[in-house]
Formats: sequence, structure tokens, C-alpha cells
Amino acid sequence: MKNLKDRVEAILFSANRPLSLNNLIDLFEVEDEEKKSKIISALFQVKKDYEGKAVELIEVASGYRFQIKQDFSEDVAKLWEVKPLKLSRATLETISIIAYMQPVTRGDIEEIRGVSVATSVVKLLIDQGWAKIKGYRDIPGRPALFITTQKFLDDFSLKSLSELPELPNLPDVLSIDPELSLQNDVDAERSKNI
Amino acid sequence: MKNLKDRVEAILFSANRPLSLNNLIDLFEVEDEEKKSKIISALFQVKKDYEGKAVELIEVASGYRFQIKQDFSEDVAKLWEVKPLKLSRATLETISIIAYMQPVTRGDIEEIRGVSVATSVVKLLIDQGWAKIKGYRDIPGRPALFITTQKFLDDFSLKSLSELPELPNLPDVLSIDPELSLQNDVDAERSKNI
Amino acid sequence: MHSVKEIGLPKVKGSEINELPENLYIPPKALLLLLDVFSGPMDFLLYLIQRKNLDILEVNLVDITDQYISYISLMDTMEYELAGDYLSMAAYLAEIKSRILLPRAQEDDEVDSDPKAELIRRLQEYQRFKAVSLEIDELPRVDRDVFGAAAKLPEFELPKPRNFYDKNDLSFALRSILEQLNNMQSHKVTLENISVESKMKLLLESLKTRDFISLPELVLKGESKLAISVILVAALELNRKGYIEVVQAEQFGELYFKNTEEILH
Repeated sequence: MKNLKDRVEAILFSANRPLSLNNLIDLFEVEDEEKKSKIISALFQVKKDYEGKAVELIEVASGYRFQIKQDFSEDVAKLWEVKPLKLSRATLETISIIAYMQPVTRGDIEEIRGVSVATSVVKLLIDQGWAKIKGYRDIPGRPALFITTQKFLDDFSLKSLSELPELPNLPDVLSIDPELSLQNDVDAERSKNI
Repeated sequence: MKNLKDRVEAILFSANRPLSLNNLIDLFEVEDEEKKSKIISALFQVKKDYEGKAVELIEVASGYRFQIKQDFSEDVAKLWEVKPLKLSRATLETISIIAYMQPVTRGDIEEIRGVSVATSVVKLLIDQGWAKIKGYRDIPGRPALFITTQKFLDDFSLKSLSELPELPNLPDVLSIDPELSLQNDVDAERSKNI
Repeated sequence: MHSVKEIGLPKVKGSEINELPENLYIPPKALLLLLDVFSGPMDFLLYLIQRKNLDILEVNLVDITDQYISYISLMDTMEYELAGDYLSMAAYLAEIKSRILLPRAQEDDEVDSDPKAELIRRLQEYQRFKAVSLEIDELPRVDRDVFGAAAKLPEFELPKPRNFYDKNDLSFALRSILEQLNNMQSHKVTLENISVESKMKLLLESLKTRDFISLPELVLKGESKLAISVILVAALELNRKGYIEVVQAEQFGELYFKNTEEILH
């Protein structure tokens, strides 16, 4: 059996957002109080392990996360400055879908793009400060809902979302209601036959 | 002064992509050989520090990256709601042929697989950033030549093409006597028809 | 992934069936199954060979060609478009078979490449890549088996003119996806529903007011070739039953239909 402390450590390094105690409880499917306290002590242990290192486990309002110590901000700034971010097609498509259709889940994005969304793309958008999690959709699995940020608007020289370039076909896709789109098809068929 | 090992560790946790030795040299403004070897030993030290932990420092084609140990990938996939990209046999065969025979044209791939290469397969390989067009073969039609990318190696946890699994040898066809076996077929067929 | 074993022929009383029964039922989507399970005709051919535990070199090409072709010819004819590569392999095999069976002119031997050796070489070549591609699938893959580890960045300031991004890139990116989506959705095929009965009725109705009527006059606006053939079938049926006559002024001329009753009057 994998050690709970290692699992906590792994999940925190992969999450890219703070995870609350409840998130961890859900994830590890813990029911009883005894195991819950084991997670707390695992968190405590991880925190202790990283004392004096370049990253630290900190607790913020919404939970626990690993953070690079402030001492290294100069190095990090330089890394981000050296290489102006060139947007891959996958990144651009993903941020566009979020911008136009927000709030969307990862599943929504995958459905539209037809391929899975790499976690590195989502991370990049969050690190870049362009997208953030707004809440969770109330369906099984409670997938995260992504929206764009003020910084996204700033970086793309937009005052507001209404300034996004117009997209002629958009309404068709937004009206996910199948009844409605079926009706559209029938209408189109009729107008063709006239 | 911050310790070089901590700086390397911090920057690797911030990068979200593999960083090469040259990236680190640029970043830390290292001129002399002595400092370069210090970075190498810092990398070595970091790698050692994380042995036995939930994350590990590994080297792939584009450089070094921190990754979650594979033991925990189930937890991570659950958190990220990952639907892992399952590659079709056609996609796997196509990327394999490109990897071992590069540069290749679509025609070369079709010759080996005996089936036309679907546009969706090429699109997926390019969208994932695993294959790209390197040039055009100087024959009529000037077909595009495909090669694999560094990202292909990174994403398949390889340092270089030489780390690919060994391609089985082509059995020596000359060692069989084709005349004889053909004759066998004919004989068998005739005896059946009698 | 589907393994080759999954589609192996069923065992009857413990022994495997090696040949297809004469009237074996092939499900209508058999070809789709084939396209799904095998990565192409080479893969399918390899399966046929390996199913008999034969080495490629021991294959009786005539047998395997017959098997291959019998499978392919059983497939739903409607799916031919999807099966072009399988059909061209069938043609290739048939050619090799005919070259094997035909008596060969001695003089040509030196010039002609041996077709069987050529096929074996291709099968062996394909087999290498098939094997290695399965190994590549096992490599630890990013976002499937391995995930990056990262920590939140410290606060930092980037110098002010920053990366500038073009808002038009956003709409271009999305537009191209939407176009692809629309292309995928709009391939809808509607089948015309035209019955012979309705056309027989139409023909008889039309002949109530007219002595002669030509075939093109019976075709309604927007009707296809299918409708024309249904009208022809309807006319022939009425003719057979003695209700109408089919007349033609000259060879290859226009077809006219007329009431037989008219003649009696």
C-alpha cells in the first residue's frame, strides 16, 4: 500500500491550486474520523519535510499548496521574461473556448476540441493568470468550471469580454439544447427546398 | 547568497516544462566552466534529495523536469479529471514509422502499413506536437517529409531517439528460396484440385 | 484495445473452426468491426496467417488469398468506400495468385520480381513496426502515466511592456474548430421514400386526362435517379398487368406510356 503521506505530497505537487482538507478526503475516499486525522497528520509531516527547502507547504484560505519561496522570485521572473510565451495551437484554442463559452469544464473543452486537454495547457493558463477556477458544476464528479480573468483581458488588450471579436457561428454551438438545434436543421432544410 | 542547489530546485518547480542545462546556464549567468560543473552537481544533488519521495527529477530530451512518481498517477488523474488520450493502433504505427525511419513521406508510411494514412491521424500527431514537417522530398508532387519532435521524446519519457525500443530486425529474406516456396503453393493447389 | 484473440472464430465442442461455414451469417456492420480491430489490410492478413500458427514463410499464398478475398467479399457492399485499402489488397493478392497458378514463361523469370517474396517482405516489414508500436505505447507517457510537479510561483514583477497578444487570434482559433465541427455534423444522408405503388397511381392518374405521357414528365421537380428508376419499375409493372403500353418512336428515343383501354375504345 502506498503511504498516505506520499500520496498527499504527490497530489499537492500536481494540483496547481490549493486543496482543502475536504478535497483530500473526497479524493482519497476517507469515511471515518480516524483516517481523516491521518490526513491531517500527513499534511503536518509533509510541511515539516519541506522546512528549509526551496519550496514550502503553506496553508491559504482555500487549503494547502506548495509554493516556491519568495527568495527565488528574481530567478523565476527571469525565466518567464527570457522566453516570451509563444502560444501553441492547443493553448490558444483552449483559452478561446474558455473566453467565449465560460464557465466551462475541462470536459466541455475536450468535447469541442475533440482531443484531450493536456494538464500542462491548463497549468500554463493558470500560471499565466489568464484562467481561474470559478466553482464546480453540480454534476457527478463536480468538475471545475474555468473562467477568464482580468489579466487575460489586459494581456489581450480587451476592456471587457464584449470586446472579443465577433464569432458568426457561435450561437449554434452555444445552444446545446438538442431540441433547438434539431429545429434549426429542419428550418434550414425547409428554406433550401423553397 | 542563496545556495545554487535551492535555486535550481526552485526554478525547476516553477518551469512547467523541462529545462536544459543551457537554459539553467543562461538563467544563472554562468560564464566559466567551473560554475557550469557546479550546476551539474546541483542537479545531481537535487535528484538525489528527491529519491524516495513522491516526486522525482528526471531527464528527458529537452532537459530536466520534476514529475510525480508513476505510483501516484491514479490519484492525479482523478484530481485532474483526466481522460487520457488513448492512441489508436493506426496512430501508434504511424508515429513509430516516423520515429524510426525519419524523414518519411505519407507515401512511405502507407507503403509499410498497406493502408492510407488518415488525415485525422496526421492532425493528431501535429496537434500534440509530436510530429512536424521538416521539408519536402524532391520528387514529383514534392511530398512533405515528417520527422518527430523533441516534445515527442519528452512526452514519451525519452532522452533521445536512441532510447526508443529496439526495432526488431528484418529477417533475412534472401535465406529462403522463393522459387521453392512458390512451387509448394502451386503443388498444394494442384493436389487440392485433383 | 481489442486483441486479436477477441475476434478469433468460436470454438465448437472444444475444437476451433478453421474455415467459414458456407452460409455463415456476417453481421451488417462486419466491415466496421474489421476496420476497428485491425489497423489495416496488412494487419488483417497477418492475423489470417497467425491464426493458423503459421510462420509467414510457410504460408500457402493461394489459400490465404482465397480466405482473404472470401472475407472481404462477404462485407457489406455499402461500406466499400471505407474499405478501399482492403479491396486493393484483395486485388494485389489475386494478382499474385494468378501469377502463381499460370504457367510461367521461362525467359521472363529473370526480369520479373518474385511476387510472393515481395509480399512476404512487406508483411515482415509491417510486423516489425507493429511490434515496436505496441512497445512505444507502453512507454511512460505524459498526461497518461506521468504528470508534472509544480509549485505556486512567488510574487514577481515583470517589466512593463509585456507579451502582447492579439485578440483576433482567439476568434481565429475558435472559428477553425467550429468549422470542423460543422463539417462533421452536416454529413446527413436522407433517404428518399418513393414507393412503386405511389408511382403506379400517379401514372394512371396522369393517363386519365392525356393519351400519352413521357417519362421525363412523370419525374417531379427535385426527384433523383432513384425516382426515375422507380417510375420505370411502376410502368413495367402496369404494362405487365396489361393496364398500359410502353411505346417508343425510334430506337433510343423517348419512352411514352399510354392507356391500353384507349385502344379498345
